[in-house]
Amino acid sequence: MILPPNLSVELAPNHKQGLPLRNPVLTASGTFGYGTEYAALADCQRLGAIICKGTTLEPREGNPQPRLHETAAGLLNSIGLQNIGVRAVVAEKARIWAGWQVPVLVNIAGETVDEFARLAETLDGVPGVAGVEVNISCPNVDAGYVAFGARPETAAAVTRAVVQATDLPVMVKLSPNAPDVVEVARAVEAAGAHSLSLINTILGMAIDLRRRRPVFARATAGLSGPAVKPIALRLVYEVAQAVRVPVVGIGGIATTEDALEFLMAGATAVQVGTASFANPRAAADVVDGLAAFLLREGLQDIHDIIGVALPGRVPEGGLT
Amino acid sequence: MILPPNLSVELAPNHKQGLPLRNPVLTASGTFGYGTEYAALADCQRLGAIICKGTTLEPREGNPQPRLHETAAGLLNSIGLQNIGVRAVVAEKARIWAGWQVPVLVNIAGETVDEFARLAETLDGVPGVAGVEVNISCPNVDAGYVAFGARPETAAAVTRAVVQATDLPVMVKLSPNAPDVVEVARAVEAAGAHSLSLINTILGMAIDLRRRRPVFARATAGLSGPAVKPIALRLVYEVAQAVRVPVVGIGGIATTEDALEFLMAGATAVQVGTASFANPRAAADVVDGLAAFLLREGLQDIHDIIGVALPGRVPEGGLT
Amino acid sequence: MIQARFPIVARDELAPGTVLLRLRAPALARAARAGQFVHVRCGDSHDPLLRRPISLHRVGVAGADRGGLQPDEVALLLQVVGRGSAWLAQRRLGDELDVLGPLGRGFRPEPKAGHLLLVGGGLGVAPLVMLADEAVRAGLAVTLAMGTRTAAGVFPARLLPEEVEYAVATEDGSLGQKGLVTDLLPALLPWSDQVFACGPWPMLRALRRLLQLTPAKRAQVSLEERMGCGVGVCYGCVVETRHGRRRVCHDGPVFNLDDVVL
Amino acid sequence: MIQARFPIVARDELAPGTVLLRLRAPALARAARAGQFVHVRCGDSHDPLLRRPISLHRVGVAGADRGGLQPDEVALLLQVVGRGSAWLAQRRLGDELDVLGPLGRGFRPEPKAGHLLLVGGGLGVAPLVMLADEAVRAGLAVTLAMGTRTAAGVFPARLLPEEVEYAVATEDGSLGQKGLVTDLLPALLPWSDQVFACGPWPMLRALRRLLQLTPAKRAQVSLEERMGCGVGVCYGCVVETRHGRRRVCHDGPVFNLDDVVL
Ligand SMILES: Cc1cc2nc3c(=O)[nH]c(=O)nc-3n(C[C@H](O)[C@H](O)[C@H](O)COP(=O)(O)OP(=O)(O)OC[C@H]3O[C@@H](n4cnc5c(N)ncnc54)[C@H](O)[C@@H]3O)c2cc1C
Ligand SMILES: Cc1cc2nc3c(=O)[nH]c(=O)nc-3n(C[C@H](O)[C@H](O)[C@H](O)COP(=O)(O)OP(=O)(O)OC[C@H]3O[C@@H](n4cnc5c(N)ncnc54)[C@H](O)[C@@H]3O)c2cc1C
Ligand SMILES: Cc1cc2nc3c(=O)[nH]c(=O)nc-3n(C[C@H](O)[C@H](O)[C@H](O)COP(=O)(O)O)c2cc1C
Ligand SMILES: Cc1cc2nc3c(=O)[nH]c(=O)nc-3n(C[C@H](O)[C@H](O)[C@H](O)COP(=O)(O)O)c2cc1C
Ligand code: FES
Ligand code: FES
Repeated sequence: MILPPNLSVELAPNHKQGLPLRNPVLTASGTFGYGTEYAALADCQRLGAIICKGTTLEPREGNPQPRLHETAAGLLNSIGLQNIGVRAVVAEKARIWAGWQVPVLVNIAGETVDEFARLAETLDGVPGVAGVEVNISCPNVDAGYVAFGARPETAAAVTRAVVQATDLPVMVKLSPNAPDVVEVARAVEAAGAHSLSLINTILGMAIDLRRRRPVFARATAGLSGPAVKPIALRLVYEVAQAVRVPVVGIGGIATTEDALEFLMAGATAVQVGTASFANPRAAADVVDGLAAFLLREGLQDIHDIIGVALPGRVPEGGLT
Repeated sequence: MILPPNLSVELAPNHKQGLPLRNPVLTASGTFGYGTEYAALADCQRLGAIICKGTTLEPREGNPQPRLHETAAGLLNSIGLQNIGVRAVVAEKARIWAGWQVPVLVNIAGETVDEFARLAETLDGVPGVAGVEVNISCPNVDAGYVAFGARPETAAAVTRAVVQATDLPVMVKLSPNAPDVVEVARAVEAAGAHSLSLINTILGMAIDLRRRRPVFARATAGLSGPAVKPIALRLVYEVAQAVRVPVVGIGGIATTEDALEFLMAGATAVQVGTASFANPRAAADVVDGLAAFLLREGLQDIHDIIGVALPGRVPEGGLT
Repeated sequence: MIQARFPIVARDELAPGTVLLRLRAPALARAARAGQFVHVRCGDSHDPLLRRPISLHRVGVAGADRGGLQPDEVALLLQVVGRGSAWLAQRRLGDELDVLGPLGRGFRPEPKAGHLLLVGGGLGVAPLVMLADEAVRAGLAVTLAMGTRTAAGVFPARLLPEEVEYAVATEDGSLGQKGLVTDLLPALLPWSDQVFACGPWPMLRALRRLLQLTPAKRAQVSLEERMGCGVGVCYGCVVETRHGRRRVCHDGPVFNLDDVVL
Repeated sequence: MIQARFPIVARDELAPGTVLLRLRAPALARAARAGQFVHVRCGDSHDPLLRRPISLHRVGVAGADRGGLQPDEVALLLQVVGRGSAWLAQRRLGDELDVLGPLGRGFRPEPKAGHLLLVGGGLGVAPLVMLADEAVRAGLAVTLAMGTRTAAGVFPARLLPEEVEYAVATEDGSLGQKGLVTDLLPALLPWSDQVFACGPWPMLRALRRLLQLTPAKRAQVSLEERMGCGVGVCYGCVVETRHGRRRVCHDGPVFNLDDVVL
């Protein structure tokens, strides 16, 4: 009898309850709303977890148009964290999530360390909220935000404040725009993060030839999508070697093959972002694809491939 | 009578002879060989300039296979500077270039500051060599190379040595992998560079799922092609605001529209790289396209669009 | 909301760069309402990356002639403006399109409205034809006013239900009245109970100015914005409304004209 | 070397996933030599980004039957292995391919060679057929040995010039001799003056071992490597040779077997 392969992973081994997921496929913040919008179409309940839109203390209107610009295999966005605010998340969304099988993590963004702490506090103990992802890296809002993710000290300060403010598992999301991502990762781990996710969008730009001006009012915007995958993969590979907490890979993941690359490069789980826009079932397809891959390769457990491509690891069954 | 628009630019205004080009379209090092290979096909003589393959003191065999890996709208390469060495360049190639209309710059890469200086010295006064581009940023060779481009001090040291060793105009090519590209740019300018070019490839990675190992022996490789354009454009925009010497934009340029974005973002000229592989006439097409654009917009001079999208510039005739 | 591949069963070039596609798409045809749209993949690769929003132009209904559409068929009216629309326009019979839809909130005629005035600027006519189809079937009176630059862009009268009163304006006077579509409205507005419009912003602004003179008339407009997801998750497609920034794909594309900050 | 778009004038599916395309490409047909290749764009977008190298399989010549090829036509034999080849195989009659070529150094029969032995592993047969065409036309004797996994992959005998002696091996024995193509060689080598081979590395290694027993026989092999530019500028496609790392696209694809480090 062939047992179905085990896809489950633990994203907060150092947390008292842990954050066990049925499979390592999450949806990335800002690309899957509150999980409710796609619910009819993609079977969200089968995913490892859903991460909701970046949430601030007060509702935000975000940036003016234009907010999106397509590039070759990529997307520049300057949404500016438009969201309904944490109170509405607790009152309207968490209530729905509480009835779901799939865990939902709330992505939080503050302008000060204290705001991060208050966000975490507000979410603490709310039924339907399985954890927080701390966005210290959104490039589309004013200086305060991006600065946290850029330097190890500020990133650590935010992490410490959030971990102290909540009993929930804390995933910290890193910015690829930091001068030294690995240093930030180490600092965030030392400050108590239960897991790290990366990457957020990469600073990019486009010019509107007709107006002869940057497309975006803020000039720069955040690049995501398949275009960034090689860069994201390199950063995950570097960070996975530098920390012991689970690393969640993000950046251009659209297919099972993409997800496998991140897992082999040391990610314990992955998030599917921009790819959902072209294929709302992308994340669910990856869940199926990972199971099929393990079966085909005669592997029992997703951990058999996690990190196999890291230096010094001998790939079991891999053809070398 | 409508005069043909003036496309000519000067890439070394602070140099005694200068480096005047007929138009602002160059080919990027490593993607156009020695100019001879495509000569039959693309009319190289119509280009602004050609930059030859990265050249070292001794011939190099480069890295083992695999050397190339295609990604979404991008290319990872790990050539490792295979080249015929500077003596062969002088003896075999410069002789050909000397008969050409189009100026050729030699891209040089050394392992020590002294090697850079000796390369520059060797090329000094060689007929057919119009200038040097100093590659302080190749990510595919051992530590020594990449380190120069990563920090302002080392980048400045290389620049100073090269400027002292030759009377040729010196363009310094920046790495996007430096923690602070703008700081490096400022340091290189202060050290006497006549112009700056950016970007070289971005560190990226891919995993070979069959072998469960990084595709490349060195694990990471350099990402180029349309995928990186938004990132390159953002860096050019930032550097153009920080320095006074001409900036040459590189990264994913495949069409006239791409080139226009870089010019408006502050580049005085552009280099076409990976795009030549799909379309060997890409650079020549951009020359034609720029002329057509100026005509259509009723502009006389390419300088009418250079930098118009920088902050504080009022776009002349641009619809705002 | 469904996502599926539907085959192209007819393709008609109405004018250079304007293509009418018919898809056999039963599930879509059943669910679709006038004013909704579909989000269509343009290629199999990551470039272009995003789907493109296209209005539902018509759906076939048994026993009703809707420009020759069979039941189970859905029609899209396309204008080539860039890479995505060019790719779509180049598809051939039998090719399948990857379609996500129906999406958004459509037109909502008021129950007491007996005479609808539809105002289309250029390709803005696309979703209005489906509204006309439905209104005629419900026994309402329909006037469609359409304006374009030149005769080639005018939606062919032969494709409209014959019950529809059709008024045309072209900027160059090559067909119908010379001028803008909004020049037609003073004569038509008095007879209408409710107005539905789709077209460029200047047209919508002109419409609002006209309606300010007859404040009792209510108008709904279908708006366009660049889209990412098409389903409300990315907040890429917002427009300014009096209630804040609203998503065209989710809260629209049809809005009350009064609510929109033009 | 030219770069141009050439129309597909015939398309034939020889086996599942194996497609024979004929292009009308006069300029290419005139310049092409056996063993050279073309670099073909696979799509209009940036994804996939790179061209794909495909051997020249045949060129039409007035007065010679080359599998039905008209003069001015060029044939490519394709096997679907990934996205680029799948895109190419899906093209239809009348579609144009963006082709760069002819590229590389082809096969170089020695002037005194009277009997050529061609050895093809799988789709490695593609460039050998053009060599067979030319050799037959020059009055040389030609033996073609081909091996594949199963009968479906065997190049159809009816498409070869009838002067060619054709020997086939399949791994499953479904056609010809059961075994590998190299198992056929001991019987064929003695009669040949020069050997030309194209196929997977293990086949080339086996060939070298066989030739070491008869050192007088010279062999040329056509090699494959991932390509960027296809014209020698990027140094992406190098193979190890006794003279250092050499570019398959520029110094090859045909190398002397003795020079190659296998
Ligand atoms: C709800 C909705 C319904 C629509 N219905 C239809 C329809 O029925 N038929 C139809 O043909 N089109 C319709 N459109 C428009 C259609 O989506 C666009 O024309 C298409 O997305 C353009 O894609 P492209 O790749 O062809 O052009 P691109 O290459 O993406 O763009 C071409 C040029 O047009 C500009 N452009 C295109 N769209 C916009 C925009 N929204 N805002 C600003 N600039 C823009 C670009 O900047 C560029 O200059 C609809 C749009 C929306 C939002
Ligand atoms: C000189 C030359 C002549 C050729 N002639 C022909 C021909 O006549 N007919 C024909 O069908 N093919 C020919 N090929 C092979 C053809 O170029 C490849 O099959 C094609 O590039 C694959 O592209 P793809 O997008 O379909 O596959 P991809 O999606 O790029 O690759 C599919 C799979 O195959 C693997 N792969 C493909 N090519 C290589 C390689 N070179 N090295 C290692 N792994 C590889 C990839 O890693 C991947 O797993 C030739 C190649 C060369 C270099
Ligand atoms: C439209 C859009 C909105 C996003 N909003 C957020 C956000 O609110 N919070 C956050 O942490 N990341 C946000 N991201 C970043 C994604 O979660 C993800 O890190 C990034 O897009 C890279 O992954 P991808 O290439 O798979 O999209 C957003 C991305 C996009 C495209
Ligand atoms: C195959 C390849 C080889 C390259 N070799 C060199 C080199 O020798 N020296 C150098 O400075 N840059 C080299 N580059 C970098 C390019 O010159 C250019 O900076 C980079 O590719 C980004 O531009 P693109 O996106 O237009 O290709 C190489 C790039 C490629 C793809
Ligand atoms: S397109 Fe994503 S919210 Fe409307
Ligand atoms: S493919 Fe570029 S050198 Fe051969």
